[in-house]
Amino acid sequence: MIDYAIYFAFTCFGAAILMCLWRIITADGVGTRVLALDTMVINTIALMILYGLDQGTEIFFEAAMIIAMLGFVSTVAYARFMLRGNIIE
Amino acid sequence: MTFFFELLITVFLIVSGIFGFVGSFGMIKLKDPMSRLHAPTKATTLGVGGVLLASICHSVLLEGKLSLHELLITLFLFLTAPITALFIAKWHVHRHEKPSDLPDAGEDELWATHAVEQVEDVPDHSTN
Amino acid sequence: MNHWIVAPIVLPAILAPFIIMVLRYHLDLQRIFSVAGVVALLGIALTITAQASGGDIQVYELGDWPAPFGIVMVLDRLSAMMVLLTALLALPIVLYAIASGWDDRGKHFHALFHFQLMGVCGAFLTGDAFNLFVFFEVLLIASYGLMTHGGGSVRLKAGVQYVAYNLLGSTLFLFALGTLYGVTGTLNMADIALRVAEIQAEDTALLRVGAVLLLLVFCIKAAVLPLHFWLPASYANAPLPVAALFAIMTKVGAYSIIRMYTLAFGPEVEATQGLAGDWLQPAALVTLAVGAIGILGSQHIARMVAFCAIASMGTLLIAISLFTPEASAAALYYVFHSTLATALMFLVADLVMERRGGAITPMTPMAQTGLISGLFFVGAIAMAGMPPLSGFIGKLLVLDAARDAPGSSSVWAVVLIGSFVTIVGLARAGSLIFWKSHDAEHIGSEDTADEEATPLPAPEPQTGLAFTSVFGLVAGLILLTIFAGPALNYTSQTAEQLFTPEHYISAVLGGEE
Amino acid sequence: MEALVASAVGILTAAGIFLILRRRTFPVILGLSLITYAVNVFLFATGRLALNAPAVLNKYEEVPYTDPLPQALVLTAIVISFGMTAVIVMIALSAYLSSKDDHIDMSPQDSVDAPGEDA
Amino acid sequence: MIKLLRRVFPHPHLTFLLTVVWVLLANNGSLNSLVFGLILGIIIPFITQPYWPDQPKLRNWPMIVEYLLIVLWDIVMANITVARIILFKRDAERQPNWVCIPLELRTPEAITVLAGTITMTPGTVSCDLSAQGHNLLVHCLDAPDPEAVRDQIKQRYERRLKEIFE
Amino acid sequence: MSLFLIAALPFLGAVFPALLIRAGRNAAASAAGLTTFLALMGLLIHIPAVMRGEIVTARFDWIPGLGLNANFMLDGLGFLFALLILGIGLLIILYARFYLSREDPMGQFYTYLLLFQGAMVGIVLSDNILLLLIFWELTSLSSFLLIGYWKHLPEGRQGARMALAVTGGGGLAMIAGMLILGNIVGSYDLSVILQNKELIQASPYYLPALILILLGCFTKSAQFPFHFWLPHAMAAPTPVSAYLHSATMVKAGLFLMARMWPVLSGTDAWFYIVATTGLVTMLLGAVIAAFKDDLKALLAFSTVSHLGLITMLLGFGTKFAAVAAVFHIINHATFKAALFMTAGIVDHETGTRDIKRLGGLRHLMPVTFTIGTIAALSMAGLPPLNGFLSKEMMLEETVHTTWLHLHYLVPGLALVAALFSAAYSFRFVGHVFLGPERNDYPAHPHDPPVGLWIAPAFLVVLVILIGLNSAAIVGPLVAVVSSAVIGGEKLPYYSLKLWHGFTPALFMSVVATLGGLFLLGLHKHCERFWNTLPRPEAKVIFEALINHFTQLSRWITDELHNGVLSRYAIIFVAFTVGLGYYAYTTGTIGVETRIPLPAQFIPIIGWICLVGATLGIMWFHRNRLLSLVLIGVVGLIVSVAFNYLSAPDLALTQISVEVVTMILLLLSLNFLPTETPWDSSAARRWRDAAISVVAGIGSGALIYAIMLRDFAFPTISDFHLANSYKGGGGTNVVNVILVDFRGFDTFGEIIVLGIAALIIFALTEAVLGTNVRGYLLNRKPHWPQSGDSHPLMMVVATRVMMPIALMVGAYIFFRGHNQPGGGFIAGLIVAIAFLMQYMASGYTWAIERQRFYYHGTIGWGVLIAAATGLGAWFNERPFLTSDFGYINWPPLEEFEWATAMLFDTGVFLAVLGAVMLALDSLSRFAWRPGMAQEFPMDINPLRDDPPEQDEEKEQA
Ligand code: NA
Ligand code: NA
Repeated sequence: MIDYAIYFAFTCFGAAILMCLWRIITADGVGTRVLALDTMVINTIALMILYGLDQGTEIFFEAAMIIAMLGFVSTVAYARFMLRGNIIE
Repeated sequence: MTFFFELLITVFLIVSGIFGFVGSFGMIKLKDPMSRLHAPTKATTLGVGGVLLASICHSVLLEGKLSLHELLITLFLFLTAPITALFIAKWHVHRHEKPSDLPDAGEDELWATHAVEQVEDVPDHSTN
Repeated sequence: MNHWIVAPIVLPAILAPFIIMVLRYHLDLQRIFSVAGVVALLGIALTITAQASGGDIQVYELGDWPAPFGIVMVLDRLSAMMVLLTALLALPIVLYAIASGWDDRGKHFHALFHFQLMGVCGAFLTGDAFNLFVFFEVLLIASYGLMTHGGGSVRLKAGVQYVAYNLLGSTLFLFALGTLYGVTGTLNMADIALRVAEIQAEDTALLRVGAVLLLLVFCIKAAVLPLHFWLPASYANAPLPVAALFAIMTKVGAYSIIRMYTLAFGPEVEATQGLAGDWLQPAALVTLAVGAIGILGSQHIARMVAFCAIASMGTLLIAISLFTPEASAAALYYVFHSTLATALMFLVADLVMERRGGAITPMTPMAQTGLISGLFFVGAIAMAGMPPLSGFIGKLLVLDAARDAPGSSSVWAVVLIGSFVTIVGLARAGSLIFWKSHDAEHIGSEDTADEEATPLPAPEPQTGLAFTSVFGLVAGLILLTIFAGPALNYTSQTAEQLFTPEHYISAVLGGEE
Repeated sequence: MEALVASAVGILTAAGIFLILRRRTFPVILGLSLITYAVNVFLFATGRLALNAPAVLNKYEEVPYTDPLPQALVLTAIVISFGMTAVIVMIALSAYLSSKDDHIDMSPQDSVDAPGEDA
Repeated sequence: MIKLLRRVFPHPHLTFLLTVVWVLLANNGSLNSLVFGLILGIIIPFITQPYWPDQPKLRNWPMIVEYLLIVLWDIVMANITVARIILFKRDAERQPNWVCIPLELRTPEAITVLAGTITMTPGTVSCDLSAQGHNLLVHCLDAPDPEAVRDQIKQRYERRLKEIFE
Repeated sequence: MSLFLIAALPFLGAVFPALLIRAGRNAAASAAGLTTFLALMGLLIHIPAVMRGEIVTARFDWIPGLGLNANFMLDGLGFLFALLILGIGLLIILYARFYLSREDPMGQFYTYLLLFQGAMVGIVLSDNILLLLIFWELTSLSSFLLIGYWKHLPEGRQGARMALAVTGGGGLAMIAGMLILGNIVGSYDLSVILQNKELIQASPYYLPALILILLGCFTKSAQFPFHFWLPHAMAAPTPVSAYLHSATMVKAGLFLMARMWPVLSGTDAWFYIVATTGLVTMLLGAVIAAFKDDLKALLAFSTVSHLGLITMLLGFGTKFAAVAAVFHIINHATFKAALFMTAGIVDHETGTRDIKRLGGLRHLMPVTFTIGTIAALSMAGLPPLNGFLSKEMMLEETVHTTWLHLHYLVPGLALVAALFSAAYSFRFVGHVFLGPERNDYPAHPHDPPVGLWIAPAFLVVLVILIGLNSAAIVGPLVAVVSSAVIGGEKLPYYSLKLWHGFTPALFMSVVATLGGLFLLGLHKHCERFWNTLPRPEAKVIFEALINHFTQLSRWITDELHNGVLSRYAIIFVAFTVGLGYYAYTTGTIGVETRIPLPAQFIPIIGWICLVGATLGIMWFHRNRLLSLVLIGVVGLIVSVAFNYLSAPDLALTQISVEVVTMILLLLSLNFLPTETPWDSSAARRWRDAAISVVAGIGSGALIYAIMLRDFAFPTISDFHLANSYKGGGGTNVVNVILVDFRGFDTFGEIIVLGIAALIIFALTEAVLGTNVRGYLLNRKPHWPQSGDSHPLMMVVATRVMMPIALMVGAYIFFRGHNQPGGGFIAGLIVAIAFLMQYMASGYTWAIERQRFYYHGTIGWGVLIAAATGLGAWFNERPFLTSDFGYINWPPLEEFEWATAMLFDTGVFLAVLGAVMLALDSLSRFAWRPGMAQEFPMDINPLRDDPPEQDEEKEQA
């Protein structure tokens, strides 16, 4: 039962990631693209945890955690670049 | 008993899947940039949250070992997601909204993003 | 175990950070320590050369892990000799850099200088292919810093090209190492040699690809056509003392070719037949030709000397590409000569440029013309391989070694015509820069192509130290000529050692074959 | 799986080289970082692919381990290429600021006496 | 005594948080990780102290718990409503809207928590502060009646946060 | 005296003048003269031995490995030339002392002159052809210096360069020839080579060797068609011309032909090449000389002509001819040197060398007149002077020579040559000394001081004495030299008497003399006719040739290295791919031995993202910000892929490196254009795309082939897996490899990182030191900036995130040895944590609260790592040997310590310092005054209107 649920979740997040990619490539403004990247990162985290759950392994945890912790830094950097040009002022 | 645990986990997973999907789908479907901004919060909250809960329950209830470190990921996401959203929102306000389009900022007159003396002869956003 | 082997690497690796941390604000102390460090390095180099000259190969197992599982440094005649050459080169150059004040035109010159030495020595000593890559990167990145030392728009532009091109090279290096590891499952050079020799005849393709990619990487460093394009602009625009130091960098490439293609992919290894022999010699001939033409065609002294470097690398690689003991002996003798001669020419070029700019056009006389023109004359003789200096002996050695080789006639033709063009080019440049200057006001009919250029304000006369260091290089060339016999004797023994790789392998792997 | 990895390496390489062949510094830098990805994956893959076999020793049971050596090599490679990227970015930026021009090409005459200008 | 404690624990809450984080990281409740986490939990605040000049005092812990529960509940509910909007509502019918929320909160930390809460509950995103920080600009995915949103936010969240922080 | 010393003395002597010149011109001159004199004495000591026909030798093994040894030998031939070189050299030194003016740097002159002298002596004494080559090229170099001695004269420089090019080039050809010769014989020692006539002439390489060697000789001796450089070398001071271009250097070629005569001569090839060249040269030189108005030019071409004569004689290949050649060498040396000095005197006294402006000097300068006349008549070949004797022998020999069965060709042409040579000799006398005295000499001519005329006078005396009684004076010498030339064989019959009866040669002489006089009479008409003839000016041609070649090579060089990096890169890629393909196809590929893993759903998703992003970058690369976003996607996928493929360490590293790189690029992009303009044509882009695709296919195919095959041998990493815990004390094998098995790599790696940071720092300093600083202060942002640069929420979030990030960093660091993580990743995480702070509250605000200095951090990192390595030395272990153990402090469970952790600390610090220093330097570009803000956040309601109870908190 859990397996099917996991596969279902796989499919959902997989689709989600593809949609994010689609957005990144087709969006009209960098703002939306950054947003899509951010969302993609979040979906990726979910996928990694899922996969760890599926395989019963822990090796995905650190990566997922680091992504969750640092992922936003680059997003903020992009946004600051758009807002101020200089990201460290 | 195990069945109920498994059921619980399954529910978490399905919920997470749905919201994860909806989150990104929103970005495709919704037209105006500001509305798109709402989408990822679902992926962040119930999307990832569901998976993490499922993972925790799985280790605690089924494997019987206390493993809560998934909570950290939740913590980080809840700390960072609002900042991301804020910045992207500020970017939209900065790029697409004139002070007149926004509700009155009360005694402060301006919203922070607009509160800046404009530098002259700066090219308007050349890119994108 | 013999800690001397690793000393040439550890010494600069400790000295440079020390300079950065403690002496960052005291240029004088930096200079003192820097020179002291080079002198110490020279001492170490002499020691290990003495140890290696006996002919037994010593191995240093880093981290006490046996080869091939850990990284080893290997001290044989070749590596010792190259380290010695590095130290010998470094001393006059660091002195010159100090005397000319170049080290004060930007930050961290001495730290980068020693890091560069560390990289070079490491590349010469290591017995591990991937560790070789690491040291390549160390010396490269240090060279990036030295090359852009002091800034200046054109120099930086040249720097971008230099870095970009070499990053491509580093990438290729990784592709090559990956392929080799993917096939042989090892990184230790001796172990690679062992396994390459034993690989089945029906599965050689991937190994060959790896081997040839590796060769290409080394050819980039050695500035073999058509992979030499990084050199002219970067050497010509680098601070010339730095360019003088870079004379050893191209030799690292040459060294690596000799090392890998005698040890692992040697002439008699079936699996890698014809990878080097087939094309390296023609390429080397073209390199020499292009170098010589460049010398004649340059309008700027630094660029001209850069082409001198290319030409000498061409000659060197002609010798290497023969892959015979006597040819390699000749090559190794020539390595010494061309390194010192190239450095000498770069330093002389700097003396000129500091006084009247580098354009090869007549100008009003500069300070100390006589002395500088004399040095230029000596350097030119060395570069063109004219007697009585070591260049002529080196050239004779190469020609003599090539005599029964296939294509010997083309080798002779290119080498001799090449030196002819070089002579003409250098004579032309010399007479324009040093003699013509005497009547710059009434330019003669000759060389209509050379337009008049305005002289730079003559700088303060150089300190004696600058000239002393240049004379040091001259002395090196003279000694290399006088003691050509012993030197050739040493290089012959070295070549002998190279062409019996069994000893190296058994020394590294503890004679397990 | 192997096909995916190999094709990915190929595509990254191709894109990287294509960008390196551009005429401005920035795309060249992008190309370099792409080709760096390519070579890192390449080097990593020479240890052959394995799922759920991290080279972290398991004291309790006999489990398969992937080849750790290429991973260590790639780690070193990543670090080094990071340093290299930082340097070339900096040099490119300095070059642009000094000449207000981000063309990566230079004319042969650029060399004439340019080194004199800074002292 | 208090001063000494302050010296040792420049940020007691932070120390606590960090220790918890460490234990979670180590993912075992062993004494080792507890001790080690505590040690680091004491050291790190010393390093980061200068970056957090004036920290607020937290009062009223029960309120904090209550607040958390409410937020969680709201998140779940909001998720469902927003999901319905995205999936089934046509863009034409949807009424996105800006809402200005006048703030009584003054403490930066408090304002941050409020804004974060608003963002994390689907359907609303806090977009900007006013020039002196007396108002919060919120964007609603679908809000026919902005006032309602504003009142709800002030009632459910800001009131409680004020009790917690100020 | 040892031959070594004789050869070395001039070189030693060369040092003194340069040093002594401070002590005055006499000191320099006498030093030069003394050394030469000593050498000469040393030579004369050997007279008895040489006259006995013995060969004096001196050998020293210099480079046995090459066969290049300092072997010298002295036989008749060598003796004769050494005598000429040193003897005439001595006279020249004396002469030059008075000739050179005050302005001329005399020290230099004598130094160069002695260098040249030494080289010449070396040539004639060498018993090793490689050694001979060295001296040979040395003469080219030193003559280059001597000809260019008067740097202010363009002719001097041109002449010098031309001489160097021609003679030096010929020398290079000769190198090849000598090497071939040496390889035929198997030795480079002359004494050995001279014993192997048959072997050499039988070898297929005889002809090439002959031609190459003769090239050297002909260029040196100015034989047609290489005669053109010699007249231009006359730009040198007259002593030089007299010495190099009449007496010595130009005879080096003759010497070598004579030296090689025993083994090379006697074949048709030799005859037709050498004799013909000599004949043509003799004729041409004589004719041209007759119409030269510059005294020195006249003498120069006459020299060319006489050299041709000697060459022709050697070319005949008969012993008698060889004797004649030797004899003429002696005679020519005497009268020609005298003539040159005379010309020099005339030039010196009258201030002109132009015959047209001279004449009637016989009364004004009687001594000079006498000397000049005698010498000239000897050159014309009039009895009883020595010139007559050797010319007789020459003519005699030509009579017996047939050229392609033509009996009258050689004698006929020789006669014409003799006629013209008589003509110009008479002209030298008639148009300079005879005729009416004039009153328009540039100076007031009179006989010079004795110092100037003593030397030529001495020579002229020789001329006469030899003429009158050659047998007694030079007979023995000629004999011994000739026998040396013909290889010690029996001498032919010859007599050096004046009168041989009425031989054909005598008639020819008479005809030549009368014809010469006749020609001189008609000189005006002939000259008019001569001037109508087209005469190719060799110098112009040569210069044009060199210039065109220079232009051509400049064009080639600049076209080839046109500074277009993309072309360099394309060549690089194409070459690499080509060779890789070649290597592959020339090998054999084994069968696939591994079953590929199934491609699951998630990897495919990832693959699609990767490909999509990559193609996106190629497509959108003009939009730089967007391409950065896409790079971010690639990085994300790659790191997740690493994780998926069991490389957690790589994943962690990749992620954190990703973030830092991104920030780096954004920081720089702030100053760069945000758009890449279109500046390459569609065709170009397609070409690039094509080559890129090929390369991509190559790399992909390569890795695919590798992945589907097993290692050909067991991989060494099995050892690492087996020993990681036992020997390294860690369960994370990757980390143990990094800090232990291959710690040396890591050591180098952190140094690379440190250097990178240093470079960035140094460049920042360099660039900000220039006017760029001003540009940066005034530059406008890319687009309007928003307000609120340090938003409240970000600041507050960072206040919590940073400590946690540090915590995570610590965690990653400590577990690294046993679990994925380690110093490098930890360093990056901590760096990013501080970076967050920078971004939140601004650079200046954060830096004020910074508690560590980056240079120091890097330095400490490297030093700690090194110290860990050195620690091993103290317990007799190699560098970087690690150690570990376990600590047990109840109630805690036992925990591990490992020196590797200390090493990892070094890594951690180095990485942290490097990243921070790099970003810090970049941030300084954006610095502008007034950016320093006192508050962490722009908006803080608490600050503006604080609630009462918070008052004191604000103050604090
Ligand atoms: Na929300
Ligand atoms: Na690690």
